Amino acid sequence: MSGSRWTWRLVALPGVAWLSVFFLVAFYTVLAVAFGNQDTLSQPVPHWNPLDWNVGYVSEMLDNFWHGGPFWTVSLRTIQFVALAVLLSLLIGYPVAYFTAMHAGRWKGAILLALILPLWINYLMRMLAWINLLAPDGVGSDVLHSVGIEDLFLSIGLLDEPGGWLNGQPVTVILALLYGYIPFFILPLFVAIDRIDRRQIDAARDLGASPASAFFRVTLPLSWAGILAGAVLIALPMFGDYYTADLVSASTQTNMIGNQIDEFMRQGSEKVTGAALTLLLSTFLLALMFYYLRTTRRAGTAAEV
Amino acid sequence: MVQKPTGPGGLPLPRTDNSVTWAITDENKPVKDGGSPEPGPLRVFNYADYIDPATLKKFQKEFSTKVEVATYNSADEAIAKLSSGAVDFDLIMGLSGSNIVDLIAHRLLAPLNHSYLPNLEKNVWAELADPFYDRGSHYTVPYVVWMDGIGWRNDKVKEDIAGMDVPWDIFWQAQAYRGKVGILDDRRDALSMPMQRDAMHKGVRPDLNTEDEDVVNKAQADLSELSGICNPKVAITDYQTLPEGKTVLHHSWSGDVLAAAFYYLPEGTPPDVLSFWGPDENGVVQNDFFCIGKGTKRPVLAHSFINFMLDEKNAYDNFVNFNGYVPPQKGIDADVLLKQDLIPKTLESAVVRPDQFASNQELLQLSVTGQRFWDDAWSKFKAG
Amino acid sequence: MSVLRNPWGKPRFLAVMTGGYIIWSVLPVLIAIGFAFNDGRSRTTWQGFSTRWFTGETGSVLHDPALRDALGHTLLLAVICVAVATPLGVALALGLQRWRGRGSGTVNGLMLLPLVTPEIVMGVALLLLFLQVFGGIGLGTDAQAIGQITFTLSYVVVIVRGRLVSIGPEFEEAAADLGAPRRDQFFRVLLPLLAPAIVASAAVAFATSIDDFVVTQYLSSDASTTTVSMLLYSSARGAPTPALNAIATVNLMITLLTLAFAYLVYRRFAGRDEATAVATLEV
Amino acid sequence: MDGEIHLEELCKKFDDFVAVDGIDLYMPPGEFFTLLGPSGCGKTTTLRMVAGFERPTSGRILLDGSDVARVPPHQRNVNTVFQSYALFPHLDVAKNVAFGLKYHKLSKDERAKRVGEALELVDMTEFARRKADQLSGGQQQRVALARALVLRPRVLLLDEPLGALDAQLRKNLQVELKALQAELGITFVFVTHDQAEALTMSDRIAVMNGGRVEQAASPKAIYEEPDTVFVADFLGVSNLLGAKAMGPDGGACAVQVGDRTLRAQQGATEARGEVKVMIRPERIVVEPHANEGEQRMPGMVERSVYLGGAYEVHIRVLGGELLKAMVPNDGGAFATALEPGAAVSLHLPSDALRVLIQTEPEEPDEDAVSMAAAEAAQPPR
Repeated sequence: MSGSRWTWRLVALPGVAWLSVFFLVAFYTVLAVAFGNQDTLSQPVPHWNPLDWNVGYVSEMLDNFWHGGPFWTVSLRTIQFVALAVLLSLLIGYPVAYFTAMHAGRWKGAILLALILPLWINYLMRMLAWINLLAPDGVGSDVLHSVGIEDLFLSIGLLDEPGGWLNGQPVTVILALLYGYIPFFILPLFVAIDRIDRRQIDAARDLGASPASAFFRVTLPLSWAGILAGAVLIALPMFGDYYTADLVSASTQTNMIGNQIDEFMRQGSEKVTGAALTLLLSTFLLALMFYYLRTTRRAGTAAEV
Repeated sequence: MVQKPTGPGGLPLPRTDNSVTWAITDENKPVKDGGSPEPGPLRVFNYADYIDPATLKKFQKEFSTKVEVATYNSADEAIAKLSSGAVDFDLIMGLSGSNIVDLIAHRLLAPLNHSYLPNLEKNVWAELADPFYDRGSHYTVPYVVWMDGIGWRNDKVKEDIAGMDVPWDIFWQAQAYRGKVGILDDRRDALSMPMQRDAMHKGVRPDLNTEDEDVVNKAQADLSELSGICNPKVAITDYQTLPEGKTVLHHSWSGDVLAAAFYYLPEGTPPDVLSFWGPDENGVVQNDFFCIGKGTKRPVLAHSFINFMLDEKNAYDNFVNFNGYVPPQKGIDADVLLKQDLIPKTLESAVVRPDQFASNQELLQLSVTGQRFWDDAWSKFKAG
Repeated sequence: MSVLRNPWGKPRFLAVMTGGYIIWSVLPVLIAIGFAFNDGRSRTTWQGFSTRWFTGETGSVLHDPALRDALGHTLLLAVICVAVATPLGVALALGLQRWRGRGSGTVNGLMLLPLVTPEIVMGVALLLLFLQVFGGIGLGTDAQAIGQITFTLSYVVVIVRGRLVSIGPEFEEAAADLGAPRRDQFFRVLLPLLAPAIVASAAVAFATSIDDFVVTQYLSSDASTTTVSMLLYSSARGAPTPALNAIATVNLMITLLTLAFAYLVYRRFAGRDEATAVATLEV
Repeated sequence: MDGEIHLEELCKKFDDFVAVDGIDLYMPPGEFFTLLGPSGCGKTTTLRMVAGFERPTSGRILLDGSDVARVPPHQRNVNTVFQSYALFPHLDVAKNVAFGLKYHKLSKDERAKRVGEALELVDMTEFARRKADQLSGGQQQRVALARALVLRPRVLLLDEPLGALDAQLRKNLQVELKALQAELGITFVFVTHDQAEALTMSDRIAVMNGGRVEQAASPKAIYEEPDTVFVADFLGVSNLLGAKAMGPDGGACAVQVGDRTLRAQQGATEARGEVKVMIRPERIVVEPHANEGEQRMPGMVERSVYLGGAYEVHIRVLGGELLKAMVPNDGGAFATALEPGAAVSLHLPSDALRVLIQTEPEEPDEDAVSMAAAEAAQPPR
């Protein structure tokens, strides 16, 4: 269409300016603070010029990592929690997404609605719901007790005492993360499975594959992009989560990297340390993101996020 | 003469043996005498749930003005927000001696004019009407006092905690209450607790404002040990969780336990299931104060509010109807409360006595280096 | 033949699993909503039906100043967020869609970044920005609104661009061909065609703002800037009353009504598939 | 007369890709002019430049004598019927048709009258209140036509307007569209890749390839007297034989095909050297093997495809080239005897043989070739 090429750039300009200031400059501020210093009032003194950067705080933090300091402990725990929550999301989410896409029939619309619904319920409200349920006299506690899950968890040491779900149990935090984020995993997975051409599966069967082998050789590989997209989609925010662990546990044994950042940034007076930690977390997540993009691009299936 | 450590901005750090008088400078003078209260609204910055709405209502009615209360959840948060310059208030309450140097260093306060505060001399404990951290009460006037102690549910915890040689030991013997134990989510209070315990075992007086890295780290190690013993929650919601039974043993501020009894008990739970113990000496006592924001446009109204809160009746009502933190008023002590059947005997020791206040210690501002030892230890504890 | 394709045995097992999942994911919330109507103070023991926590004289959403103000502030932020993010996002979507060549790829990447940035990172970045660079704006309502706009902007752009792609350039060309000048090509043709997407994106921005927690918390200054989410966070750990459930319920109803409205508008004008795609956009 | 278009040295580049490579065309007023070619040949780009949607890289577009190359589309008195119709989905049929009238100074009544007339013209009066998406493809096409014609343009541009319709509807509309053009007497510029459609409707056809015009002439001339190998190949089934021209031979050209020398009376009879000789399948006469002599070549049947009215017989001639010939299904025994392996003799009349000089420096891209081949598979009507 006609029109000067500058017109459209001009139209985009306010939005671009907004994102530049409130995203790029904001992020640069994190860098400037993390590589900055503190004044005698413990307030950050950002170093805006990269040539003046003071690597002290960041290197101190890295040092802490290498030598198994508290940041190492917390990071390791965070990775464990996230990995377990993602794995459980896959184990529960795949059959659900698979059923909805392949076998739901006339219920598909209704089930889809039920899958979408949690996305739009306030995360904190969903946590609040579980806190009530898991209280020692809560309905959830009773149910878990009567169906024997409580005994099971007690016997394998995942739970300290009967009804003690909110006593600061790692397992409660992992299950809460699972509950909080799994809807965001199922939807992209559903979309990926739904997009698979059924005739390809029929073709596999026609060529002599058993149902199981048709699944493992055709359906699963074709939904791989969806699995990956869903996993990244929930892993990224989980790495920055602090409220889940705080709400359902508040024990130091379940604090995640987000809790440390929150502690430094919002509660305490160590903003420079907090900024350095934020920087390291972002770098890690950026690397994760790039790895993901490279994998999907190589597979020729750049997943839509 | 020993070189005393200095605090933020190179200012002196007040100690009981090193009292400080904060200068009143020409560029920041108190409001002149004889003014009348400005029209509102009075903008107040306070801890969440830290003043009785009824008291506020009364003030608003008496002065035909409005009060807007903004709240914060921790002193660190308040200092961070105030010193960022992002917020501005007429009156700040809830901060304590451990924040005074920050407040002065950041030039956040306006000096007081005592002609507007007749109740200060009339009602307040003598030692707090002229405290060592602010000689002459140039900038601050006390609001309430409290001490750190142990709050517990005597229907669930069977040990006679108050009768133990070192009651703090209960936390290290709390295997039975695993998951239902709480530690105050405040680095100074929490880390000073094992220091007190150590000192009590040794029969010495601890320095709870120590800047000795080894002492701080030892405290952190002791505290971290608790994770394995009773997996404590780190929280300041004991005034809600103790009455609900979500926790049964808590490292508590005395005021929170009284507040729990006054206000937060569920229907059907009698107040005498709550017990409190606090040390008579060598423990932690603290006091909060009122101060006036430097940028205030309503200095006389702000003074009026302070004076109103220092009125014995108002202080008493705010204390027993809501807050639970003891105002350092000459006319209010535990005996009065017991007689009026307002608190059960089990909570008698949660009402801080002047003699207790004198022989315990306040947690005070540290030097920047000292602060870092405590911060690092705390982050290590928090990392689990 | 579907049975043959299924490696899990009978689909009945899958059906049970899906049903179980849905119950697990939705029922706790329904129970929480139920307790908003509890007559007693407990959030775990049912003591009869009542709306006291919504409209009662004391401690209700309507009459407790803390709750009422939190709800009011939440809605205020949502309105500001929609009012700014929608036009800004629509313009950015149009610009990006038409701006071919140098720079557009970079801007596109920049626009998508907030969608994959964990909220705490954005919260920290914006907090430091407002403390170190924009001290003049400071923390509080303005900062909260700016923070929310920054990431809802991306949602608006993604939705509007999706619609732009499906519309294509030919309608504007047709208008030009029929004699419509630039202005009319935009206002008489493109804008009406984009309207459902704009409504949908505004609704998504509104709902996202209402449910936001981290950025809003990081940029808050004091109690007057407390939102419902922040209230849920700070109270859930203690011993709140069912009023907390009540305010969460009100919050949820506002969100769902907004989205249902947007879904219907979108479906009416742009077809069901696209509407479903928008509804799932938060992914 | 109004509606005359001259394209002069018209060029359009998209970055490095040359879509239209300096074409000169004359479109006389009141004619049905067709731009024909495979996809990617530049015909749509040419049309879009005339409409004003693309700005030429260089060259001139003269509309009734004035250069409009830099005039924006809404200021040109030409209108377009789009491939996808581009009816505004948020407006009903009448409002769609009335859309452009807003930019003409007309009274309300006059406007309504013009809309009514236009809808009547395309027989859509009863659908005036329907939304565009409630119409069938054919109806949409009519509305698009009415929407453009209501503005009384000097030139109507049609970008593959029948492409989305099924075969039967398409045939009917071809006739209607041609009739409409005759009735209105305005210039139609029609873009299509369908050679049959082009031949049926046009007064004049320009065959385009690779951004250039290969030949512009009447349908008959294009089909029967193609100037280039591409044109010959693109329009209908052609047999193209590699040959060596040996110069004029009394009004004809002697060409050597394999070991035979034939006389070709059509085309570049002056040529010498490597050429192509073309003959339409229906002009080849298949005779029994015994027939020898002038203009004849022996061959062997490879396939015989039954087409109903005729057989298309594929015959391999000496020298290896494969020719297609049409053998009428006249009920005789000869046609049915043409089974694979049968030896035959082909008669290639000299007045049906056309000498073409191979000018193309580059082959059309593969897609274009296969598309052209697909089109060519249909026998001309």
